[in-house]
Parts: sequence; C-alpha cells; structure tokens
Amino acid sequence: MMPTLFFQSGVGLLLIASFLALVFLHVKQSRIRKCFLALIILACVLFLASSLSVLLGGDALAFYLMLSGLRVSLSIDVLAAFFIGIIGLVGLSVAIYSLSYVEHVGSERKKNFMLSMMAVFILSMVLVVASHHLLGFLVFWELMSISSLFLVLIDFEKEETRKAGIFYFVMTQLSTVFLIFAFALIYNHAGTLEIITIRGLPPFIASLVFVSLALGFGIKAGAIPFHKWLPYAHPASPSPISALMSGVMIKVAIYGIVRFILLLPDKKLWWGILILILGTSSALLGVIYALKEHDLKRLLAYHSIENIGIILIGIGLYMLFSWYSQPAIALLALFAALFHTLNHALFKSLLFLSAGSVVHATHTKNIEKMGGLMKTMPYTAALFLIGAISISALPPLNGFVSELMLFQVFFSSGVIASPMMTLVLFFALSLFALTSALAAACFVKAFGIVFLALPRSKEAEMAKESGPAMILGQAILAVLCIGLGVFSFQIFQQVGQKAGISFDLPNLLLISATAVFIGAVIFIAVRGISNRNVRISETWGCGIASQNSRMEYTASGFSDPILTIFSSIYRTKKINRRSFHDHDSAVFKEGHAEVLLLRFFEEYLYLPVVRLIRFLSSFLYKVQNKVELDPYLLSSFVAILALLLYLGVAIR
Amino acid sequence: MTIQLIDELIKVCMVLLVVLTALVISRRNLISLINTYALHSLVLSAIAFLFFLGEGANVFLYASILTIITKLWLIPALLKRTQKIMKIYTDLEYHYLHPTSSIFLSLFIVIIVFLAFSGIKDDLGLDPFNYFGVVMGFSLVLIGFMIIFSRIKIITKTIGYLVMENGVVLLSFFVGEMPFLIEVMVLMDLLALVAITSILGFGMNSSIEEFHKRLNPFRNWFKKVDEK
Amino acid sequence: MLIVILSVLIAVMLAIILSRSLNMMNYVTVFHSVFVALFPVYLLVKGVLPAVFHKSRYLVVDTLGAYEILITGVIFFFAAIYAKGYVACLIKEGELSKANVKLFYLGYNSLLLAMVLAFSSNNLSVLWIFAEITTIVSAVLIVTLNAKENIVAAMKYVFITSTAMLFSFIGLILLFAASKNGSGAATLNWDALLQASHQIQPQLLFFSFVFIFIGFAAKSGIVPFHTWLPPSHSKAASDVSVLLSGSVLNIGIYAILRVYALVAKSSMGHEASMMVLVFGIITVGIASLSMLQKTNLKKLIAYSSVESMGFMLIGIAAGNIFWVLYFVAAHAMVKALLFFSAGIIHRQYGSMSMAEIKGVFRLQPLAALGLIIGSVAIIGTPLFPMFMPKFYIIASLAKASLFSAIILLLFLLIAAGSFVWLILQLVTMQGAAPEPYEIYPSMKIPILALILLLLVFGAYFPLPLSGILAEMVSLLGLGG
Amino acid sequence: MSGFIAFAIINVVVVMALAPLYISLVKKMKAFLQGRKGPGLLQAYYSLWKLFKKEVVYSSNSSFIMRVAPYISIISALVAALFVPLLFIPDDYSGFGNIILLLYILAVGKFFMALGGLDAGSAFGGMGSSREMSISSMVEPVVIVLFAAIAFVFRSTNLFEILREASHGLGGYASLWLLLIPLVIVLLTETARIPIDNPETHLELTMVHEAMILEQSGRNLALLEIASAIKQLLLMGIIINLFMPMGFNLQVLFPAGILIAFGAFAIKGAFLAASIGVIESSVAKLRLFRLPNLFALSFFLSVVTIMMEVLL
Repeated sequence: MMPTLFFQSGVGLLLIASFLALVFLHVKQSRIRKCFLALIILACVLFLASSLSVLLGGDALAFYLMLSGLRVSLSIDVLAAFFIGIIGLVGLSVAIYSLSYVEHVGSERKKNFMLSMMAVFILSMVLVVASHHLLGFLVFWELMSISSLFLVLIDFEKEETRKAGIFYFVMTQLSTVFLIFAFALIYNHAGTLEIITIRGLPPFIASLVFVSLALGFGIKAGAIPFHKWLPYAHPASPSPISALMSGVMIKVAIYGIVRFILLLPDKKLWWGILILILGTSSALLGVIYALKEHDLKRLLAYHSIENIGIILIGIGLYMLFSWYSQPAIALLALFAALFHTLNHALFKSLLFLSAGSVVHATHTKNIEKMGGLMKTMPYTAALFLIGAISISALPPLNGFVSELMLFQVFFSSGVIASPMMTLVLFFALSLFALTSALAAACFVKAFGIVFLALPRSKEAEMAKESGPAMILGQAILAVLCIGLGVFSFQIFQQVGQKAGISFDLPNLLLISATAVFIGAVIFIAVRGISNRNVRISETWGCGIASQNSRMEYTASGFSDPILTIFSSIYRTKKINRRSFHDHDSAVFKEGHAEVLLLRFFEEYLYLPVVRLIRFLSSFLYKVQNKVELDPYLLSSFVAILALLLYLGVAIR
Repeated sequence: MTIQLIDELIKVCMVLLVVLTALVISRRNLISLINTYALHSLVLSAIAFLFFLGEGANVFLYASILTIITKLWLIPALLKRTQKIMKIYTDLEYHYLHPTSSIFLSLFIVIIVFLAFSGIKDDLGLDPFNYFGVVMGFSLVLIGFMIIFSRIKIITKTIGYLVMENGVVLLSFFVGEMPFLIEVMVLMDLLALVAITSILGFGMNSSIEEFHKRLNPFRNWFKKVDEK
Repeated sequence: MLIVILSVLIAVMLAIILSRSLNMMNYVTVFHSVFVALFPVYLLVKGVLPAVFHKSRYLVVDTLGAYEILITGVIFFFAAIYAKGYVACLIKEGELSKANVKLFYLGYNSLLLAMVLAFSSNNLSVLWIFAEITTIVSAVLIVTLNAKENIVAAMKYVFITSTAMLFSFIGLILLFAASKNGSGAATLNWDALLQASHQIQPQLLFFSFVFIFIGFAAKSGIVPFHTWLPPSHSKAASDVSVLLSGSVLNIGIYAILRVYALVAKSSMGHEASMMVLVFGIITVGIASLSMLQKTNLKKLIAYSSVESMGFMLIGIAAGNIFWVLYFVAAHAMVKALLFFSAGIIHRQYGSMSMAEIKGVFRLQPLAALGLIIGSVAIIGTPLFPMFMPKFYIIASLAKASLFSAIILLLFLLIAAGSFVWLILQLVTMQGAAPEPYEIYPSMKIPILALILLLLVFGAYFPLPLSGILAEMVSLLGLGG
Repeated sequence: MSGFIAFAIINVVVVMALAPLYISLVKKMKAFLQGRKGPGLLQAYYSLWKLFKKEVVYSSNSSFIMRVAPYISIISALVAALFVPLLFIPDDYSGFGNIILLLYILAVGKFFMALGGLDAGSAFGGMGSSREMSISSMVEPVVIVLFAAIAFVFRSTNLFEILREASHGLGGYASLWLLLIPLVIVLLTETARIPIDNPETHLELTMVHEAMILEQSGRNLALLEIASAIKQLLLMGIIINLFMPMGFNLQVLFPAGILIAFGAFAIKGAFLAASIGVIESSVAKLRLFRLPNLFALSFFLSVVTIMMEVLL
C-alpha cells in the first residue's frame, strides 16, 4: 500500500501548495515561495517513487476519488506509471529550477500565482494519467487546460501574450470538444464511464471514436495541422512553464492516444495510416518551420511539434504492424514511441530550461541578438549542448536510442505482406531520416548562434550565469539524458525480460567505453608526438584587422540554404506599394515593400474559419441590435408562419 | 329562432368581422381606429350571444356580457384617454406593409391557416361551419399580429394586439367553451396589459420625469389629464 | 395551509404599501423570499407532495413545482439582500427616483408571488395567466429606472412575449378540446392530462404542443422569439436582471417541459422532440455567435442566457430530463452571480461597455472574481456545477443525433470563447480608472455566497438531490 | 571477446595506415589526368607529420568546442572503424556493426565539426557549417534509404552479417548492383568531393568542408584530416567488401589469411581511389542548389532496389 500512499500524499501536498500559494498571494518573502516549491518537489519525488514501484514491482495500483457525486476510479498500471514517472521527473527538475527562476517573474502576486498554478498543473496532469474514468479524465483534462492557460497568461500585459492566450484557449477547448464527443459516444454505447468499457463498441462507432480522439489528442499534442497554438503559447509563458507544457503536457495527450488505441476494438488499417501520416507530416513540417525561426523558444516549440510527430510515427507503426499481425515488431514500435516520449520530455525540458536561463540573461528571445554566451554562461551552454545532442539524435544520448528503435522498425517493414505498404513505409522512412538530419542542422544553428563566437548585442555581452538551483534543475535532466542513452542496452534488457520481447539494441555502454578508451589513447599519442605550443590570435577575416560581431554568420544566413531548398514549403507574399507625385507614375514619392512569410495553415485553414465566424457574428449583431420593435416582431411572425406551414405539411 | 337562422347570422357577423378587420388595417385616424375596435368587439359579443341562443350554454352569455363591458367600454375608454394625453391623432406611417399589401397578405394568411388546420379538422370533430370559424379566428390572430408589426404608434399596436385577442376568443367559441373563470382571468390580464402598454407608450413619447410621475403612483394615471 | 400562505402574502403587500423607510421595505422583501424559499423545503422534508390547494386541482405543488419554487426563492432571496445596497446606490446616482422605490418593491414582491403561483399551477391555463402576469410585472420593474431605453426595452418585452403567448393560449384551447374529444372529460389540469394523454389524438396533441411551445419559447427567449431578451436584460437594473435571467426565464422551459411530457409518449413524440431540438440548436447557434460581439457586458450575459435556454431545450429533446433540471438550478445560480457582479461593475464605471472596464481587479476585486468564476462556470468547466449536466446532455444528444452533437459542441466552443475573451479583458485591461466606488456590504454578501455555493455544488453532488431529480423525471413520465 | 579485440586492433591499424594513402592516390590520379606529375603517394603522411609539429592557433573568440571538435571527430571516425570489417569478420561482434549506429557515429563528428566552424565567428566557418549541414540533411534520407535497401536485401541491419553474406558473392542479389551508384554518390558527398564539394579549393564560393575547418590549425587540423581520410576509407571499405569481396574474410590461418586479405584490400582500394579520381576529373562541380537533383537520383535508385526486392 505504500505506493498508493505515496501517490495520495503527493496529490495532497500539491493541493496544499496551490492553496497556500493562493492564500499568501501577496506575501513578499521569497522564503515562503521556497517552501511552496519544496512541497512541489516533495510531491514530485513521491510521484516518482510510486511510479517506480509500479514499474519495478509490476502491481497496478487502484483506488478511487469522490468527485461531485462521481466515483472516479484511479488506477496506475504500468502505462500510467510510466507517464506519471515522466511528470514526476520533469516536475521535479522544473520545480528545482524555479527555486531561483521564480524570483525573476514580475510582481509578488505573479510569483505566488505562478507557483499555485504550477502545482495545480502538475496535479491535474498526474490525475489525468491516473484517472480510469472517462468523466474524471475529462475533469482533470480541463483542469490541466485551464491551469496551463493561466500560466500562459502570466505575462498578460503583453499584447502577444493575450493573443497567445485566446488562441491557446480556443484550440485546447476544441480538443476538449472532440474528447467530450468521443467520450459521449463511448458512454452511449458502453453504458458506463470506466475507461475499460471502450472495448464493447460497434465498428462504425469505434472508427468515429477513434477519429475524434485522434483529433482531440492531436490538437493538444500539437500535431500538424493543429499545431498553431504551440508556437504561440510556448514563447508567451515563463520558461519553466514552457518546459512543463512541452515536456509533459503534450505527452499527456500522447498518453491519451496510446491508452485509447490500446483499448479500442476492431482496429482498422487506415487508423494506423492516418496516425502515420499525421506523425510524418508533423515531424517534417515541424522541423522545417523550426529552421526558419529565430525566436529561441518558438524554435523549441516547433521542435516539440517535430518530436510529437516522431512519437506519432511510432504509434502509427505500432498500429500498422499489429494490423499485419507482427506483434514483436509492433511492440518494438510502441516501445520506441514511449521511450521517445520519455526522452523528449527530458531533453525538451532541459532545452527549455536552459533557453529560459539564456532569455533571462540576455532579455531577448531573438537568437540573432545572442552569441558568445559560451564564455559567460559555460554551465548553461554545456547543458544546452547536451540537450541539443540529444534532440539531434546523436549517440550515445537517449534521443538517438529511440530513433534507432524506430529505424529498426522501419527497416523490418519487409515482413509486411503488402508490397504497397512496404513502399509507403520506406518512403516514410526517408522523410523520417530527413527530419532527424534537419533537426541536427537546426541545433547546430541554435547552439552555434546562441553560444558560440562573439556576442551580437550589449545584453548578450553582459549576460551572467544563472544561479545554482537553475543549473541543478537542468543538470538532473542532462544526467538522465546521458544515462538513459548510455545504459539503454541494459535498461531494455530488463524491460525486454518483463515484456517478453528482445530488443536488438547496440550496447552503447560498451561503445562509449571504447570511445573513451580510444579518446584517451589518441590524446596521449597526440600529446606525445605533437608540438604543444598554443597561440591565441584573431580570427582570420581576409585581412580585416579586428573582427566584430557584424561579420559573423547569422542565424538567417545559416538556415538560408535549407530554406532555399524547401522554398516551396515556405510560401512568401510580396507586397509592394508605391505612390507617385504625378498621375503618370513618373515622379516617385514614397514606397513600401515587404516580403511576408505566408503561414500556410494560418492562411488557409484557420483564418477562413475565423473570418466566417466573425462575419456571421457581426451580421447577427447588426440584425439584432435595432432600436425599433417592429423588426423583432416580424421575425417572430415569420417564424410562426413557417411553423404553420410545417404543421400543414406534417400533419395529414 | 332556428339553428339555421342562427348559423346564418353568425356567418353574417363573421363577414362583418372581416370587414372591420380590414378597416383596422387601413384606418389612420386613431379615434376612428378605436371605434372600429369597439365595433369589432361588439360583433364578437353578438356572435357569443348567438352561440348562447343556439347552444344554450350560459358561458356564452357571460362571455358576451363581459366582452361588452370590457371591450366595448373599458378598454376603448382607456385607449381614448391615453390618446388624449399623448395628443396623437393619426398613425400615418407603415412598416414593411402598406394597406393593399396587408390585405393580400391577409388572404395568404387565411390560406395557410386553412391548410394548417385541415390536418386536425377531423380530430377536433369540426363540421365545415365550425371549421370555417376556427380558420377565421386564427387568421384574425395573425392579421392582428400583422397590424402590430406594420404600424408605428403604440396605440395602434395595442389595438392590433386586441384584435389578436378577439381572434383567440372567436376561435375558442368554435372549438369549445373554456371554463368561465379562465375567461375572466384572461380578460383581467388583457386589461392590465393594455394599461401597461398605454403607460409605456406614453413614456416613449414624453420625458422620463413626466413618465415616472405617471407611473407612480398608478392612480395618477386615471386622475389627471395633462393640460399642456 | 393555503390560508397561512395567503395571509403572509397579504401581510407582505400591506407592509410594503404602508412602510415608509427603504430598509423596512427591504426587510419585508427579504422575509418574503425566505418564506418562499423555505416553503418548498418544508414540503419536501415533510414529504407531503403533491400538495393540493383546492379540490378543483388548479393549484397543486408537486415535486417539480417545489423544486422550481425553491430555485426562485433562493434567487429572489439573494437579489433581495443585494437590492438593499443596490437600490441605495441607484438613488444616490439618481438613476432611480425615491418615489419609485415603493413601486419597485411592490413589483418585486408581486413578481415573486406570480412566480410562485405559476409554479404551483396544475391547470395549464392558470399557469399561462400567471406567466403573463410575470411579464407585466417584470415590465414594470424594468421601467423603474430613469432611462428612456428601459421603456423601449420593456415595450419589446411586453409585445413580443404577449403576442406569442396568445398563440400559446390557442394551443391551450385546442388541447382543451382535444382532451374533451379524447377522454370525454374536458380539462386543462396537467396531472389529469398526463393520465389521459394516451387517449388524446396524437396529431391534435402535437398541434397544440406546437402552439403552446411558441408562447413559452418567447417567454424563455428561444430564437427567433428571443429578440426582447438582450435589451431588456441588459437595460434593467442588475438586480432585476438577476430575477429575469435566473428565475423568470425558467417559467418558459418549465411549461414547455410539462407540455412536452404530454406529447412525448404519443406517436408524435419523435416530431415533437425533433422540433424542440431544431429550435434548441438554432438558439444555441445564434446566441453563441451573437456573444462574440464584444461590446456590452450585460448583453453578453443576456445572450448567454439565451444560449443556456437553447441548451435546456436540447436537453429536453435529447430526453435527458434529469440533467436538464439540474442545469436549471445551476444556470440560475451562475447567472445570478454574473449579473450581481455586473451590477457592481456598472456602479463602478457607469457603463457596461467592455472597453471601459479597466483595472477592475484593483477597483472591484470581488466583482471581478465573481465575473471570472461565473464565466468559468458557465462555459461548463469541470468542477463547476454546469459541467456534469453539459456532459450528460451532450452524451444523450450524441446518442440521438451525432451530427447535431458535433454542431452543438462547436457552438458551445464559440460561446466559451467569448467568455474567455471577457476573462482576458478583465484580467488584462489596466488603466487609470477613477477611485474605487464604495460598495455596500449587502451587495457583496450574495456574490460571496453564490461563489461558495458554486464551488460546493461543483465539487459535491448531494445524494438527496439526485433522488429529488429522479422523482421529478418519473413524475413527468420521461424517465429512460 | 579477445577475437574482437584482435579484430579491432587490426582494423584500426589498417585504417590508420591506409587512409592517408588513398587521399594521396586520388590526388595523384587527378594530377595524372590533368597531365601533371602530382605529389608523391606518401605526401599525405608528410603533411600530417608536419601539421603535428606546428603550433596550434586558436581564435580569441573561440571556446572549448573548437578544442574538442577535432578529438571528437577522430574518435567518431575510429569508433566507426570498429563497425566496418575491412579484412575479416570476427566470430564475436556483439554490440558493434549496426549500420544506423555507424551512420550516427559519423554524424557526431560532423555535428561537432559544424559547431567548430561557427565557433571562431568567422564568416567562412559559418558558411561552411551551414552548407555542410544543409548537404548532410539532404543526403541523410538517401543514405538511410540506401542502407535500408541493403538491410532489406540481406535481412539484417548488422554490417558484419551483411558483409559476411555478401562475401559469398552477390549472385543471389542482382538488384544490389543498382545500389552501387547511390553508394558512390554518398561516398563523394561524405568525403566532400566533386561534384558536391571541392576539396582542393579555398575559393569561398565553392568550398564547403574546407571552409568549415578553415580556422583549425596544427595538430587539430591534422586530426581532422585523418578523421576525414578514415571516413573515406570506411565508405570505400563498405563498397569494396560489398561488391568486390574477393579475398575478404578468408578462412585461413591467422597471419597468412590476414596478410592476403590486406593485400587484396589495398589493391581493390587503390582501384576504387583511382576511380574516384577519374570521376572527380570528369564531372564539374554542381551548384549547391542543384544537389537535391543528384540526391534524388540516388534516392530513386535505392527505392527501385527495394521495389525490385518487394515485387519480384
């Protein structure tokens, strides 16, 4: 019963923390905030403990919660425990990071409010995952949306934050709408609200449920084309919150997809294809959009889309291979997706946290104004580098392992009986490979421009290394990133024993050890034979005496070749307005030219809907806002006549 | 009197009602409008009385007497008083419909009502005569509605509402008598409604201070006539 | 029992007429509403329902009636407490002349009386008459304010509802005739009709249902008969808006529900539910789109009332009466909270224009909190009482018609968007606003109490309530 | 395990010994075709030695990335060398040989080299890194699909197994010959040769790889040069052992078998290096933005291979 107790006390601690933070909203002492954060940290540790005990011990926890007359059953099985573990881990490091970060957030009220909402946010996510009851799931899901909305709106004074807030809200509610719809269908056909009852659905309904779940969770996860809220909401919120949202919240959506897909009966082939297409397009477009971003946090947000895509690819592959009854490969794909979920949670939180340190130090999010931070912020730089290596899927870090697993799944698509499908999978494979290569390119850019060479602005020059708590928070994640990568072989041996499958993974520990050994030998050898003189000198600049930051390669310059190659994806619109002094357009007066990047999905998917709604609403406003009485009466007169006609026709 | 004769008389009365309604649609002078309404109600009470003669149910007699008291005397008096206070004599403008188009629309209304009610004719057990009455009653309701939204002045609108109400009463005669208590309460309601619309109508045409002076206490309304 | 009640009522009216001080009138009103609120509680606890008042069975309080009376009593009680401070504010600002206060309280108490009587009417025509009377009295309450627009608004209210109500009366006449043709005994007593409903010609039943629906739909602001609602609810004093939105609107839905219960089991039941559904969806759609025009705070809340009414219709059509009834209570509470808070905002800024509401947290923190909690609650956020009825009703609707469920969800999303916009506006708009307006404590009490109630009912669904709701459903014969 | 250690030592030694040789050989071949005499075959060794003996110059802007990049590069190349059996296949190779891992180990080196290019803050380095990463991301899908095709044909993702299978001759795998062209294109790309890049020039418009390592000097430059030479040799080794397995993995007694294999490999390598020289001399460098066409060609051929395998 200890794990259950751990979990429950974690929930209790978070409730207390959020309540106290709300009560002491005006308190100025930073000590009390430390206490709140200590509560959150403790709760996260408890969650981790309970999750680990389930993962290692294997016994699912089950208990329940009374919620406005509902008996919401909570159950922590292995899947839930895995996600709770992720939440606990990221929550822990984010909370540690916040120990010093929170002091930089605006006014006292904002600081305390942020902590309170953070506690609610973590709590709601844990409960969503634990909830084994559809309504409970929905309740906590909404709680998660609302608390994260508040967190996005922390800096509400800024116009863009408000825009981000409303956008985020609409999208997240749209996702809830689809979930409600799906759950309502399940409830109708199964009769009860336990999640497990989903098994009894008739085929058509199952497909409908699947589509609306895919839409609902897809929106929340930020899969393209429903991704637009992500690049708005992430930059707007404080960095620890971005880390939580990107590292954990969108993973909760992934949890939803996995949970329900595992349960849904009568899986169709096209479900898997749909998820695969969603995943591939998100992965590729996400990274391509990320390449052109120069807002550091938005760049990371687009990478979240990319990684969600990768996770979805894994899930799609799982569905495809299990449809073709290849359970071993399917399971490998599922494990790859789940492992990537964990990995992405770790490295993306790490990246967001270090980006937060950077943004805090330089007071800008624009990477074109950064540079040279390696010297002023060495620890942050090193941590960001670890994150960057991990997200670029380079061995021996964890990001590589999960992508490797996916590659292996792709490579074994020859076993599928349908040749067409095999070809499709190979095509998807090539796109996937492109994605991971582009991600590496993008992070070379991000790391290189932000941390290397000369500072590009005064602020970047004055940047200071962040406090020990912030470093510690990131360091936990960084160590995990390395550990999960290097020890992946050993970990998956254990997992494989439990799950009853074997993973054909290379032993990265052995390889890293070899690499270290070779490195040592090389180092000694080079020192032995080479000239040890070192000279520090100016960078060669074709003879220009002193180098300045204007001569450096910029981020736009760096990504330009790739942008040119993919220019068909980035649509641009050229605006050229000119006015003249005379009628014959001969004497030029003034002009305005600009090249706009068309946001494809915004332009063709979101805005038309918004425009339509706005048109309807203003039309209705005009119609309904008359001073006189008569138009109103006329409307009811017409309605009554119509009803009469209906009666005349209907009743015979 | 024989049943046939009574039926014939009722038919005559109904024709009269139609004519009077057409007059209400097209009248512009408020005084004559109110008078036309009074006549309209008189014909209605006559029909009630004829029903009493034909079927012998006392409810019809009471209804007839009540109609005369309230609609021939009380309500027109109230309306005239309002009209005097507000110093409005004509209602010239129309919204959406002009008298001619109103008449055509009325025809259309009658057809639609005829169509709509044909489905329940047998269920209600109506013979053609009663059915005609029901259709006429309902059409009167709709025509009254039409008057409300096509005329501008509040008094005209009120009269339109009263015409509607007359239509309802007419319809109820042909369908079957309501309990008397209900009829009385409906009439009380009608009175209150006319009073309130008159007061509101006054409010729309005067300043707020004057309006509130009249609004409170109520009795002032019936005492003073504005001398301005 | 009838005598006790009548004597209390007469005493109340007399006391109001005779009293000279404002406070006295207010105390009498508070007493009256407490009495009304306790009356159904007494009936429920005693278990004497249905309570028959006369052998004609014109007035019978059954569980449904008692439930509605309870809601009415509670809302009027809060409004009465609020009125003490609010009326004083209005007089101070010169928006209400002192001479009209008596009229205001008289109207207030008559409205309460008419409401109670309407909800205790077993006879449908009696219900019709009391519903009419509530219209007239509400119109008087609306025009007590010193503003010309109020007269126009009241005028719209009176004309649109009364004309529509005449069609209801025609429907009642037809129903009366139908009951005579069907079962032999002509009656408009609802319980008798329900028992005889299977003998009545279904076409005729449906026919009269359609007409009765028109009137009561207008009464509760169903599109296209809703046009009076936004102006009159937004122009009325906030206190009155609470009564209109939280309580008077319920009459329409209540009557529709009763008559729907008659027709639902007949062979025309499907047509009836389809018609109700269509009206419901149109209502929700138009209302939610209208809410997007972000100009006037009270208009927004008023349109949200229209939307909620439409939602109740949808619930009725979907056959989930249990949760519709719960929704009625939840909606009353939330709407009261919103309008109370809006009243304070109105005092502070002297306008309801959303662009002028700046720095509200500094000036009126309680009102801002009330508005935010109200908005969060009304869009159906979990852990607030509107969530569960919304979910279950949508679930039932999805069972009946998938397509309309999707449409409905999208409309609800739009409606929610407007409220979130409101919240954002409240939270974010900062400005050099005037000094905080001094708010009487009596205006704060209802807001605090309602916030507390919402939180309690959101987290806790009392089991006895479930029994009562189930009893009402079986009373209507609309269960499962 | 001891078998593998022996393999590792032998492989690394062979790689270190032969890699610079083929660099010179290609240069020699190109010089020959241009009618020049060209440098001697040992010139690459001399140059490296000289570099080791020169002092290192760091830019004052640079950070430790600049200092570690060469080491990481050489380490990644040497670890990769353990993945590609050149002379024989050991009995126990557990944990090594995964072709995807091989690719990504090489990518680590590239990643750090690109960062090193940005580190000094010079425009050349930035340009080089940018182009290098663009090209490598373009070529990545090609390589992966190419490797997938190979893996698909041989039903394995382990290079040791693949090469063992291939050492029996390609008789059963006719479709594999299609992959020769993509493999050569990848080889040219990864070793920064014409038509993708020009290793000879320091002309800013055309250089890619050289621009990236422009700021490196002394022993660091030497390490980078060795690393890229090793990379070239490894890719050549894959091509050689896949398509020309004669003499590879002989099951003969220890020293003799190895020596024969070494001899065979050296000759085949020389042949391939000469061919690279011929190719480099006979085509013109492509514009950067024309490269996707070239990669599309090799992508197409890989896909055709897979199609043939799947459909036939």
